[in-house]
Formats: sequence, structure tokens, C-alpha cells
Amino acid sequence: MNFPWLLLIVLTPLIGTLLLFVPKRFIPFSDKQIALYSSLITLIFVLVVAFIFDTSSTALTQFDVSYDWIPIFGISFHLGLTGISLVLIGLTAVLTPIVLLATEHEGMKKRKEFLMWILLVEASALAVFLARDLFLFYVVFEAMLVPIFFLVGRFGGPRRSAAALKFILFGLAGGLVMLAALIWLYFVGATQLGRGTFSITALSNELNMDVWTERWLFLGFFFAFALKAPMFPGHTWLPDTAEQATPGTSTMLIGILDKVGTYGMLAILLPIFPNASKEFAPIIIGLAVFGVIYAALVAMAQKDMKRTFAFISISHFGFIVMGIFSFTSIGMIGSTVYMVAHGLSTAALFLTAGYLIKQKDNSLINSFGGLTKIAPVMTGIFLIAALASIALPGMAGFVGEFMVLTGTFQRYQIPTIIATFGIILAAIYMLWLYQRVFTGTENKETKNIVDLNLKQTLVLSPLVLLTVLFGFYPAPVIKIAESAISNTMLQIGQTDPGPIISKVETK
Amino acid sequence: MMQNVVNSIPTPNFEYALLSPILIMFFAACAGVLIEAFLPNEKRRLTHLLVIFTSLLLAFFAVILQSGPNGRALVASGTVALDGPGWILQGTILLIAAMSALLFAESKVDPLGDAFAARASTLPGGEEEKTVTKLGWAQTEVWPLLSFSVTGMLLFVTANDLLVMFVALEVMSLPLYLLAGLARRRRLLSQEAALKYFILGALASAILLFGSALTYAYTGSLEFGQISNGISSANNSPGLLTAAIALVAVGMLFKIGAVPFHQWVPDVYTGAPTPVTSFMAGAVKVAAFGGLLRIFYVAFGSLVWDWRPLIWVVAGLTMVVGSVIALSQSDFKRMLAYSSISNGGFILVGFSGTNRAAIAAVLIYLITYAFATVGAFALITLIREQAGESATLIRWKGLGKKSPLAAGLMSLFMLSFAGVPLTSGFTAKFGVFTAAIAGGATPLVLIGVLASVIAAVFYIRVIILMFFSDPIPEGPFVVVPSVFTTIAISASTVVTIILGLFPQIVIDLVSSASVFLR
Amino acid sequence: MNPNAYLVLSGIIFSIGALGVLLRRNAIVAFMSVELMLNAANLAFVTGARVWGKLDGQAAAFFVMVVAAAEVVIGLAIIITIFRTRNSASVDEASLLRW
Amino acid sequence: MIAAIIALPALSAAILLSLGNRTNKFGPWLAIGASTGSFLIGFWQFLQMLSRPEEERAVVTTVYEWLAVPAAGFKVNFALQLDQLSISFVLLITFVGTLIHIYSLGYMSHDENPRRFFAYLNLFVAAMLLLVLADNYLLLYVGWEGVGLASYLLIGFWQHKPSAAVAAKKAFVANRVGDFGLSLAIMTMFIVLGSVSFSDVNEGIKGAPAWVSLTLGLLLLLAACGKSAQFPLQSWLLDAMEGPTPVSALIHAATMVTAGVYLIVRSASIFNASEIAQTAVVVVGTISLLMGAVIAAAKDDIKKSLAGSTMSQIGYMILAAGLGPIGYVFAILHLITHGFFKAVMFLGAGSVMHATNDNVDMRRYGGLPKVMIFTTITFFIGYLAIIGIPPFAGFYSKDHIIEAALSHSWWAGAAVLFGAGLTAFYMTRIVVMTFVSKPRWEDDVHPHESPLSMTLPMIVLAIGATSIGIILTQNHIFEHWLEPVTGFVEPEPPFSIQTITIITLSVVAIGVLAAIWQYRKVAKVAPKNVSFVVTAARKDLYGDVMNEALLMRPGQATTKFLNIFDKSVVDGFVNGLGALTTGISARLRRSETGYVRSYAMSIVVGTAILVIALLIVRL
Repeated sequence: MNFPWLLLIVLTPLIGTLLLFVPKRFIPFSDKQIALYSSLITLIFVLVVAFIFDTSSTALTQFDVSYDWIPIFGISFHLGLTGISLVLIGLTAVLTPIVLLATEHEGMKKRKEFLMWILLVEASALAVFLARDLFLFYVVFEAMLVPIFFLVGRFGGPRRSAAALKFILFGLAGGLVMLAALIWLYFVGATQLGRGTFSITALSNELNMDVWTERWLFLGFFFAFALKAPMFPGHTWLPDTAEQATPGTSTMLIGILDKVGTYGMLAILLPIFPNASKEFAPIIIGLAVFGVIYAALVAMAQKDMKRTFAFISISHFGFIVMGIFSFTSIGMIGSTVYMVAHGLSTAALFLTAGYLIKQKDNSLINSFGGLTKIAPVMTGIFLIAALASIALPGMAGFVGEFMVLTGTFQRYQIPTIIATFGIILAAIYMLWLYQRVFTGTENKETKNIVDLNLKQTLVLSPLVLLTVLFGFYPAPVIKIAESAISNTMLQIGQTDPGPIISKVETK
Repeated sequence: MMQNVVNSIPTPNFEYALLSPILIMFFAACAGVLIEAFLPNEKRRLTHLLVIFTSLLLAFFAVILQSGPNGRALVASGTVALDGPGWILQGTILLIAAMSALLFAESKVDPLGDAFAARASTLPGGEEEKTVTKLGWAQTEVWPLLSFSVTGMLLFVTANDLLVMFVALEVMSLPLYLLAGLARRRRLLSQEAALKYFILGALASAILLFGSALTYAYTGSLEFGQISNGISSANNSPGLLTAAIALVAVGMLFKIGAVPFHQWVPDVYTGAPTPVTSFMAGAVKVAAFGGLLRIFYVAFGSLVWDWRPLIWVVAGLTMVVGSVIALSQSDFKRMLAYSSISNGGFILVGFSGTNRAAIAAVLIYLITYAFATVGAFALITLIREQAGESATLIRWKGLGKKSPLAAGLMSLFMLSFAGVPLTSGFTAKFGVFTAAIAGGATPLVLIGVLASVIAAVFYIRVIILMFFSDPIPEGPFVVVPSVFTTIAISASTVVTIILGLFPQIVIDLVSSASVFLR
Repeated sequence: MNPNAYLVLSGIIFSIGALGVLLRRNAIVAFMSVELMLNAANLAFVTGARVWGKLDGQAAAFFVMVVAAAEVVIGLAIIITIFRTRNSASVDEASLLRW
Repeated sequence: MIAAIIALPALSAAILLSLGNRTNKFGPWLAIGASTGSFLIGFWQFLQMLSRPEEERAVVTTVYEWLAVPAAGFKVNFALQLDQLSISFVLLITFVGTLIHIYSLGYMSHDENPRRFFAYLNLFVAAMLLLVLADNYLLLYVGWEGVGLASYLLIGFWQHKPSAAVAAKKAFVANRVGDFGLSLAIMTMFIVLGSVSFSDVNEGIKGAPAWVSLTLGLLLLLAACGKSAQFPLQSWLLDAMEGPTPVSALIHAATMVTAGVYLIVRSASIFNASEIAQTAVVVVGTISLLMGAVIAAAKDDIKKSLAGSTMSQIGYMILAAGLGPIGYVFAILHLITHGFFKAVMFLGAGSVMHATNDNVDMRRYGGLPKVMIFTTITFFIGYLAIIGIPPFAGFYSKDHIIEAALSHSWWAGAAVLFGAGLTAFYMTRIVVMTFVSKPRWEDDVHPHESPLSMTLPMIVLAIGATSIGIILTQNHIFEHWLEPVTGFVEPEPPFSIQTITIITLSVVAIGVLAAIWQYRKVAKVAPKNVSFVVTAARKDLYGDVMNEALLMRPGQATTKFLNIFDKSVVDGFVNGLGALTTGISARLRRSETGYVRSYAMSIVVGTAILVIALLIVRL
């Protein structure tokens, strides 16, 4: 086994969490610094791994570390890096320090606790993206509900309790159904392979299930992932949660954790259940497209900024799911890029709006207005985030969205056309929101809003820079994702459809 | 003829060494009675403590020393089966009993003394009660009662004979009836609990006994192995056998609080002194399930296809009804009682597995659940108001602010009950679901999933109350316990976390010892 | 010997006992009904012993009697405390714990 | 080097925006410098291109690989194509752009934040250059949305005015409708032809079945309609006049709105392959040119009137582009001349507004030649150019379009001729109301000539508007210049060219005279009792009303309904499940009566049921 980079990546935030509770006398840093430094060290490790990562390798995973955990069930603590995981742990490692920096802790009573939960979210997100053992994946998938639950319930708005309860119940409902499917899958594997295993690689490469088993298992897993992502009609927890949670929490939740749902579809559903995936793909595409339009329309009717963002995200998750189930390289790579872009833009939206909301303690759209003159920097960054979110060309979101649409268009023309209407709706909901919150004349409520200071601007700037960078130069993300997607395409036995014209000619 | 009959009774052969855990506890109980009789009031408590903890420890070491491969045998002329599951159950019961004993011993949290009435014979609220309370008297009979009960449990889980099982059941239960009625505060409720528990318990024992009698009449034997053989060879009157099985099952299902024989559980758990409740929810549950396992897999093992559908229905009902009713509870102890019922249902799900897997899964569930539940009840004893324990949920608002540690640990147990991964509760759920799916009971697992989601609501609501709400004025406070309760809570916490993170420990232990001797 | 008659009789006694528990309010009477059920079991045990020509059924009956005696001790203790508190032995009056 | 044309203004915009107020002092100068630099590089490239033989003039420079999924045969380069068509645009954009930068120096001098304005202008120039220089549709799309963004930012530049913010949003959304078409077109190109670069598409479309070119043609037309404010997506342009006047001149007259024309001409091979698509283009152009003219004739707001005129003039270009190889060159020619004369008129209008405290109501102008002579003269040159009086620029381009239209069909020809008359009418109306008539100023208004920074660009543009037509049409220079890119076929009108010119000029004369007669006296307040046509035209021919009735109202109703649906049905289902469970729980709880005998009852009954059930199972 080579140097356990991945273990290091997962452990660093955990160690940071522990250090938070070391008494002050023994440690020369404040709790804020501990949290920040451990997340930065994690980022450095991730960058190192990204540089060593071999995009030309055809191996399913790299940097594998594996320890026996529950050998009797063939369960191991197995971490491995695929291209998709790399992209997503990169996102996680970038967003966490930004959230830590952007969430202003001055005068915050429960600061240490907040830092602890955020670090735990980071650790679990990293672990879930790196898990190559389905049991480990499941365990972290469920366990990460807890830190977010506390983040929502301890630090949110007035109705945070109900929101937290709803959040965790949806999570548990999905997770428990998945648990049943997981165990069933284990026995299918044990019967067929002669050894019980939860290894994702083994399950996807060696298993041949009979049709109905595969269908049921697929549905069990899909249920969990669709609730997590979230897809219509299992989405209603997200607006409630986002409305009540603090912007930092929402960033971690929507920016990172919800990606676990789409990651699961891409990295687990497709390879393990290729046939069922193919069978259900048209239905799922339909659901995703419906979600794109539906959530966009509902977003327009929201009165609360954070709720609006939540619905926008639901709409975007529709795009991501579409790309995944398009079974084309372009679509799936597009989805991966989209996940990154969505993470960055959502973070920018929530955090920028967070600075605003914090000053008024209120996130109702109508209570703002006329901020362009009072807070030009905030306006500017928000606008960029908004444009990134609606996939303006030149932003990372565009690359993702266009690739998703193109990839899906290769197989499903009509649904794609409908989904493309989403880009019009996106302009409407986002600019209308921007118009109501930022433009117009200032009123007496917004008069004393303070603009972002230099530190805050600098904290948010990496998000903007990365969005633009990946908009114009997405090659790193695409290359890394491609190394994994080509394997996925092999696993599901799909090839990309070529141009229609050349097909005609060859006939 | 008489001669023949006498000769047909073999001279009993007792393997005293192997039976030593049971005997140790039995002697401890007898010693307790003697202490009551001969020692002056002020010396009793300390002596009792010394005796009980020494004996529990000794018994536990005896279990450990003898539970190796050489220690597996049918002893006492085949009436006691010391096999893998038997040893594990004995060990678990001793540990849980020790933890409950620690709670019994706690006298610091209540300014009036320990959890038990100063003199059970006094009238609640009467002058005499006040006097004896002021004098600092204590009803130290709880210790021999506890020892007797533990003795009964140890025998119960290893009993390989219907009659021994019945006697063990009574030895286990009779002290509990008394213990349930000994609460120092809210004595009216406590006495009511004792009465209910006693009448219903006696009824259930009678049903069990009648079932045993019918089984005997049908198979001609009381010993499990021979019953099993008798069932396979006999071909007459299966109706009688069926009734016998059903009656025996009811007797056992009553003890584990399965629906529809569960109704005593909430009342008794609520009314009994909390240390006793923890003992009932922990040790009694382990013992009852141990007995149920043995009867169903050894005595009625060949009829598995008959009783399994029955268990499915009961398991489903128990999980759903327990969880659903728990939703609307306002008293925490009562909620935990329903949770205990619901958890019983989950354990029953494990019964749908094949022999080994089912036994292992059930054992794992029992161990994890017993530790967590004792921990939860132990925490209840710390959350108090002027008038005693404060179990009204709504008053727990903001407890997390007053005592993050207590509230945090309570949350841990709640998450464990809810089956969140990385806690022992998840290990347990995973185990029974795995066993059930392997046994083809996927629909039951789906019902279990549904019940888990419902159950999660009330567990998580406790966390929400404690952590996400602001404290109410004059709400309960958390007292700092003595070393006794601290040890109990720490042990539960450690077990809950360790078995969540490294379930292999318990899985190895259990799966190496999941075969019943017959 | 055909044991059926005895078993049916024991069943009848058992049922009477059960009905007694259900119908009688007085705790003592309810408890006596339980004793009746135990005795029904005794009859079944003895019948079994006779059918199979074994002694252990008869021995069981003795055990049951002893246990029943122990149960009486405990039961009366509980019933008396409750009676002293409430001045009534009615099981229906003890219904504070519910829902 | 080509990339530098785009990079200069882009970099300048990035600096000005990211460094914020620190750049206030030199910001405008940096912006002007960047724009000028772009122009100089562009001009140098133009000279180099001229020095090359005709077949080597088009050059593609690949800057880097932008999007590539080799496995799927998907590859889009960040590549710039410099050919005769794109260099024409580069020159127009950077030249007019630079002039308008300079103009803005004066125009925005009183604004509190000219630095941001210049940054946006630079951003626009960069995006527009990317649009015309891209060598593939996807990169073009980046520029396409980029100019939309810049347009959005500049229309809404005075964001504290709610009307400006609304207009900006409307413009962006209407553009997005067009973008919808463009993105679908690009996706179709990829899945059908396997590539989105201009050269591959041109090549591939030849062998493609008819539905491909038809689909692509219609989708691209939709895109063009959105960007160029053509029917039915025209309504945003008039509202866009909320932006500062230099913006109206540069973006909403000279360059951005003409991008649709560029797109159609650039996609010549697609349209050539589909007659239906071409006809659709002509129809859209015709409708727009008439609609725009009618609207322009009824507005009292000088900028809106000019905006209507822009829509109408772009209608000409679109119509010409729809005519196929006979029209492409003239569409571009008209685009260039229009760029000059319309810019000069907008700048003139801006100058007038500058002088009258930002009043835009022509009914409160009049009598201006005495106080602002440069503005008057330059505006008048623009006027002569647009109505097509020789030798001014508009004459040459418009005349050719009329010829081409006549050789296409009688109705197109009639429409453009009628349009020419209307143009003459509304332009004369503007000139009369603004300049010639008696002063009707507001009380506190004291008009004065604008500073040199404003008049100078106007003068330069006026010179262009005077001369550029003659220069470009001498010896068919422009036809030959563009022919390698767009193809060219000499139009064969049914009448001789002289006849057409005479007819056109007479129609124009009628329009001019009618306007002079109509506006011999101008009221300070718009008359109320006017004909149905005027009422309709004042309301933009009910474009907004239609949008509201057909899209906004149903849309709002839908979103409201869906929001309620989401809350009560989707979420309600989940919450209902919760409530149901709680309800059942409350009921079930009552089964726990507290009576020991009822517990015993359930034990006994349970036992009975169990026994019976087991018996049934067994038997």
C-alpha cells in the first residue's frame, strides 16, 4: 500500500475537531484558527493528490487504502479515488475554509460547537466521496445527517427545530430504505460470488442480478439518492431547511452534502445496476426535466431569499440528474462539472446573501431594495454569483449546463428541449430576485446596510475566480472527470452516439 | 413397580463449577437475607454493596473463565444448557445487573437518599413515612431481591427444561414485582405498578405453565431436546401441540412486551423506581429474549415454519404499535417504555433468520440495546426537580444549555435507539435486518424501516427539545451523581460508541457462540 | 388411559381461572383465579405423567405448588400495601398510570 | 495577436471592476485606451489581411482547447477566426466603440460613478468582439450572452431607477428566449453534424437532409430575433432606452442589436440550404421593419422613436439577409452604414438631452440649431443618411436592399419601399420636432452646446455617415470583399436600377413632405384624440400588452398555483402523513386504559387469537 493520502485527507478535519477541545493552555491557537488551519491543511492534501492523480490511468481507483473493518461481512474501511471523487473532494476542501472564514464568529456564543460541526461535515463529506466500500458509504451517508441536523437546529432561524426534524427524517427515511436494499444486495452478492462483499468495485464488475432483483435494488438506492439530491417530489425538505439554516450551513448542505445524492447516482447506481438504470432512465429523465421547470417556476413565487435559492438548487439538481442518466460521456462529465459549478455558485449566493441577511436578521425579498449605491461590492459579487448560477457563458455553470444538455440531447431530444426552457426561467427568477433585493431606491430599512469589507470580499473572491476560471478553462475538471466517466461508460456498457449524419452515411 | 419408578430417576449430577455463576448469585442472595436478619441497620447498606458487587464480579469472572469451548455442556442432568448463547447471555445479564446495581446504590442524586422507599410498609404521605425518612432508614431488602432476580435470570437463559425455566422465571419475576413497588417518591404510582405487574405477570406465568403442561402431555418430556424429538416422532393430535406452543409463546412474549401483550410495560416502567426500570428494560429483556430464543430454536426448532409467520405478525405489530404510540407520549420514561416495546419488535425481526444468523443478530441487538437503555434510564435519574425526577418531556426544554454533557449523552443514546450509523444501535439494526433478509423476510424489514422512521421522530424530538429550545424558567436541573451512576453512564456510553465504531468485536464474540446445545 | 377427558377438564379449569382474572375486581379473587390456572396446569402435568408413565410430571406439580406458595407471599404483600394505601382491594381503582 | 483585440478591453474591464473605487481617477482613460488599442490592433490586422491574397485572408487562431471530450468526439476550441466578415465588424465595433467611449467622457462627467460605466462599456466591447471573432457557434454563444450581460448592466446602469432595473431584466429575458434557440441550434449541430465550428457546419450541412437546415435555420432566426429585437421579441428594445444614451448609441443601435444579422449572415450556408427558413427570415424582417417604423412615428420620446427606427432598420438588414446571396452583402453594408448614422443620431439625441436636463420629450424641444449648431448639423447628416438621400451612406445600402427585395418578390419589395416612406416620415418628424420647430422648452432649461469630448465623436461619425456609403460601394468593393465569406449574386430586379432609385426617392419625398405638413405646428402636450393606429403605435403596437396577456399573467398564475401546489400537495402529502401518524398515535394511546383487567383481557384475547391463528397455519 502506498502512502495513505486519502486517510490523511479524511482524518485531518477529524483531528481538527479533537484539537478544538484541547484546553487552551496546551495549544497556541484559538479555536477559529484550529478549524481554519485543519481545513486548509486538508485542502493542501487534496491539491497534492490532485497533482499526483493520473488522468491517463484506466484503473478504477487510485490511492487506495483499505483496512478490515467487519471482515465477517466482507466490510472494509476502503478509500479510493476516482475522478469524480477527486472533483468532489476538491469542491469540499475549497468550500469548507471559505465557509469557516465567511461565517463571522465574532460574538457568536456557540462558536466552538459551530466549528466542530462544520469540520465534521467536511470529514464526513470527504469520507463519503472517497468510500469504495458500500457499507462505509452508507454509514457515512447516514452519519453525516447528524452534524447538519445540529447545525440547522442549533444555529438557525425561529422555526429551525421543525426544519431540522424534517431534514433528518427525510434523510433517515431515504437511508433506511437504502439500508434494506444494501443488505439485500449483500446477499445477492454473497450467493453469486460465494463471498460476501460490499466492495463497490466488486459489486459493479462481477455481479449479474436477475431482472427484478436489480429493479428493486435500484429503486431502493435511487429513493435515498433522490431524496438527498433532492429531486421532485422528494424535495420539500430543502426549502424549509435552507430557509431556517444559517448561510454557512446551507452552503455546506446544498453546496456539498446534496451532491452525495447525485454522486451516488453516478458512482454507485449506474455501475452496480446498469440494466435497471437503463430501464428507468427515461422515467428519471422525465422526472428530472419536470423538476427543472417545476422548481424554477416555484422559485419565482417565493418571498424568502433563501427559499428561492433552495428551489433554484432543486432546479439545478434536475439538470445534474439529467446528465447522469443521459448515459453519454458528455452528459455525465457535464453533470460532474455542474456539481462543481453549482457548489461554487451556491456558496457565493448563500454567503453573500448571508452578509446581507445577517445585518437585517431577515431574508424576505421585499424587505430589501436599493442596495446598489450603499453596498456596491456586495451587489457586484452577488450579481456574479447570480449569473454563475444561471449558467452565463464564461462561468463554470455554463460549461456544465451546456454539456449536460448536449449529452442528454444526444439521446432524449424532446426532454432536453423542455429542459432548455429552464435557461429562460433561470434568467427570470434570478434577475427578478436581484432586481427586488438590490436595485431600486433605498428605503429606510436598508439605509444603514454596510457594504462588504475587504476581508469579506477576499474571502468570497476565490469562489468568483474559480467560477470564471472553470468557465473559460474547464479542462482540468473535465479531464479528471473523464478518467472516471470512461470507466463508468464501460461498466454500463454504453458508447457515445456519434453524429446522426455520419450514421446515415455508413448505412 | 415403585422400585422401577424410583430407579428410573437418575441420581442428579451437578457440575458445580460450571453452574458457579448461578450459585454465586444465589448464595449472595441468601447472604443478603442473612444480612437483613442479623446486621444492624446502619451497617447493612455497605455490607450489601460489598456482597452484591463482589458476587456480580465473581460470577462474571466465572462466566468468562468457563465459557471457553470446554465449558459448553448440558449440565444438571440435562436441565441446564451452558452453551455459547447461554454464556453470552449470562455475561450480559451480569454486566447489565451490575450497572443497574450501581444505580440502585446511588444515594447522592436525591437529597432524601436512594431511589427506594424508606419503609415500604408505611402509608404514602403518612406521618410514619416522614419519620422514617427523617431517620434515614433504607429498605435494604432491595439487594437480596436483586440478587435473587439475577439468579433467576442466569438460570432462565440457560434452562433447558420447561420446569426449570418456569421456576427460574418465577425466581426472576417475583423479586421484580416487589422492587417495582418500592419507589421512594410517587409511591402510589409505584404500588399500582407493582400490583399491575404482579397480576399480569402471574397470569402470564400461568399461561406459560399451562403451555408447558400441555407440551409435556404431548411429548412426555420437559427437556427441550427431548421435546424436539418428541414433536418430530409424534403424529397424533397436533392441535394440542399447537395450543401448547402458542401458550408457551404468549408467556414469553409477555415478558418481552410484544404487542398485544405489551400493555403492562408502559405502566410498570413509569411507576417503578427508575433504577428498577433500567434493570427491567435491560436485564429482564435480555433474559426474556434469551429464553424465547432457546425455546423456539431448541424445543420448537423443528416447527420453525409454523411459528415463524406468527413471529412475523407479532414483530410487525410490535414495531409499529410501539413506535406509533410512543409518538404521542409526553413523559420521557413512558416514551422509553414504548421505545422498549418497539425495540422488542425489532429484535423479533431477527427471529426470521436462519438459526445461527438469527441467534447472533438477536444477541447483538440485546447487548447493544441493554447497555444503551440502562444508560438512558441512568440519565433520567439525574434530571430532577424539587419533587424528584423530572420526566415530563416538555420541561426538558433547553436542557442542553444547562448541562451539555448530560443532554449530549442522552442525545447519543437517542441516536443509537434511532439506529443512526456509528452508534451501537445501527450495528444492532443492521444485524437483525441482515438476518431477516437472509431469511427471506424482506417485507418485514420494510415494515421495520417504516417503524424506524416513525421511531426516529420521537427520539429526535428529545434532542430538539434539549438542544434547540430555550430553557423554561424553573425547569429541571441536572445533579452531579456519585461515582456509582457515573460509572454506569460511562460504561453505557463507551459501549454504545465502541460497538458503533467497531462492531466486529461483538460480532466475533457472538458468532463464535451462536449454536445452542440440545 | 385416554388422557383427553383430563386435559379437557384442565382446560376448563384454566379457562375459568382466566375468566376470573378478567371478571373479578377484587385483587385477592383475581389472584386466586391465577392460582386456579396454576392448578389446571398441575392437572395437565399429572395427566401427562400418567400417560407417559413418568414421574417428572408429578414432580413438576410439586414444584408448581411451591412456586404458587411463593407467589402468594409476594402477591399478598403487594395487595396489602395497596389496600393499606387505598382502603380498597379493587384492581380497577388502581388506574392512575395510563395512556 | 488577434486574442489581444479581445483581451485588451476584457482586461481593462476586469481591472476596473475588481479594483473598484481605487481606479476612479484613471478608469475612464484606461477604458478609452483599451478600446483604442483594440481598434489599432484590429486596423493593423485589417491592413495585413489586405496585403494577403484573397484566398489566404481568412485566418483561424486556436488559443487553447476549451471543451473536449475525445471519447464522444466533442471538441470545442477557444479559437478566433479573422476573415473579411469578422474584420469588418471588428473595425466597426472598435471604431464606433472608441468614439462612444470618448463621448461618454463628457456625457457621464456628472455621474457619480463613471468608472463603472466605462468598465461595462469595455466589457461590452470585449464580448462583442468575441462574438464576431469566434470560430465556432459555442464560443460565439459566449460572446452572444456576454453582450447580453453588458447590455443588461448598462440598461440598468442607473439601478436606483426601478424602471431601468425592470427594463434591464426584460432585455435580458427576451435575449434569453433567443438564446434558447441558439443553444438548441448548437446542440442540434453537434448531435447531427458532430461539430459546432463554422467550417465543419458549413461543410456538413451540404450533405444533410432538408430538415436539418430548416430546424437550424428557424432556431437561429429565433436567436437573431431575441438579440436584434425583431418581431416577436421586439418589445425590450424600446424599454432599453432607460440606459444612458451612449449605451443606446453603441449597443442598441450600432453594434449589439445587429448581432442577429451577423448570425444569419455567418450561417449563410444553413439558410441557403433551406428556402423555408429564408422565407421566415424575410417575413420576420418585413414585419419588424414596418412595426418599428410605425412605432417610431408615434413616439414623443426621442430615444424611443430612434429605437423604433433601429428596430425598423434592423428589419431591413434581416430581410436582406433572408434574401440569400443577393442580400447578405447588403445586409452587412446597411449594418455598417446604419452603425454610423444611427450612432450619430443617438449621440445627437444624447447631446440634446444633456442640454435640456435629460428631458426626452420631443414636444419640449425645438429651436435648437441656434444654441447647439454642431449637434444640429451632425444630426441632420444622420437624418439625410437614414432616409436615403444620396450621397449619404444610407442611400447606397438601402437602395441595394430595395433592389434585392424587389428581385425576391413583389411583397418584400413593396414592404421595403413603404418602409422607406415611413422612415422618411418619422425621421422628418423627429428633426422637425427637435430642431426646426419653435422652442417649447421647460422653464428652467437653458440649452447649450455640449463639450468637445461629445461633439468630436459626433463630427467624426457624421463624416463617416456622409462618406462611407460612397467609399464602400465604389466599384463594388464591398461585394468583392465579402464574397469569399458570404457569397454574392447580383440581384436582378424587375426594373432598372435608375427606375428604382427614382421610385424610392419619390416615396421618401412624400414621407418627408407629409411629416412637414403634419408637424407644421407642434403641441407641447401630445394630442389625446388620435387615430387607432397612433394609439396602438404609442403602446408599441401592443407588444407589451400581448406579452403580459400571453406570458406574464399566465406565468404568474402558474407560479402562484405551483407554489401552493408545492406547499399543500407535495409537502402537504408528507406533512399529512405525519399528521395522520400522530392522529393514529393519539387514538392508539387510548387503548392503554390503565385498567389491569383490560390489559388481562388483551392478553387472553391475544392468546386465543394466537392459538387459533397457529391452528389455521398448521391445518
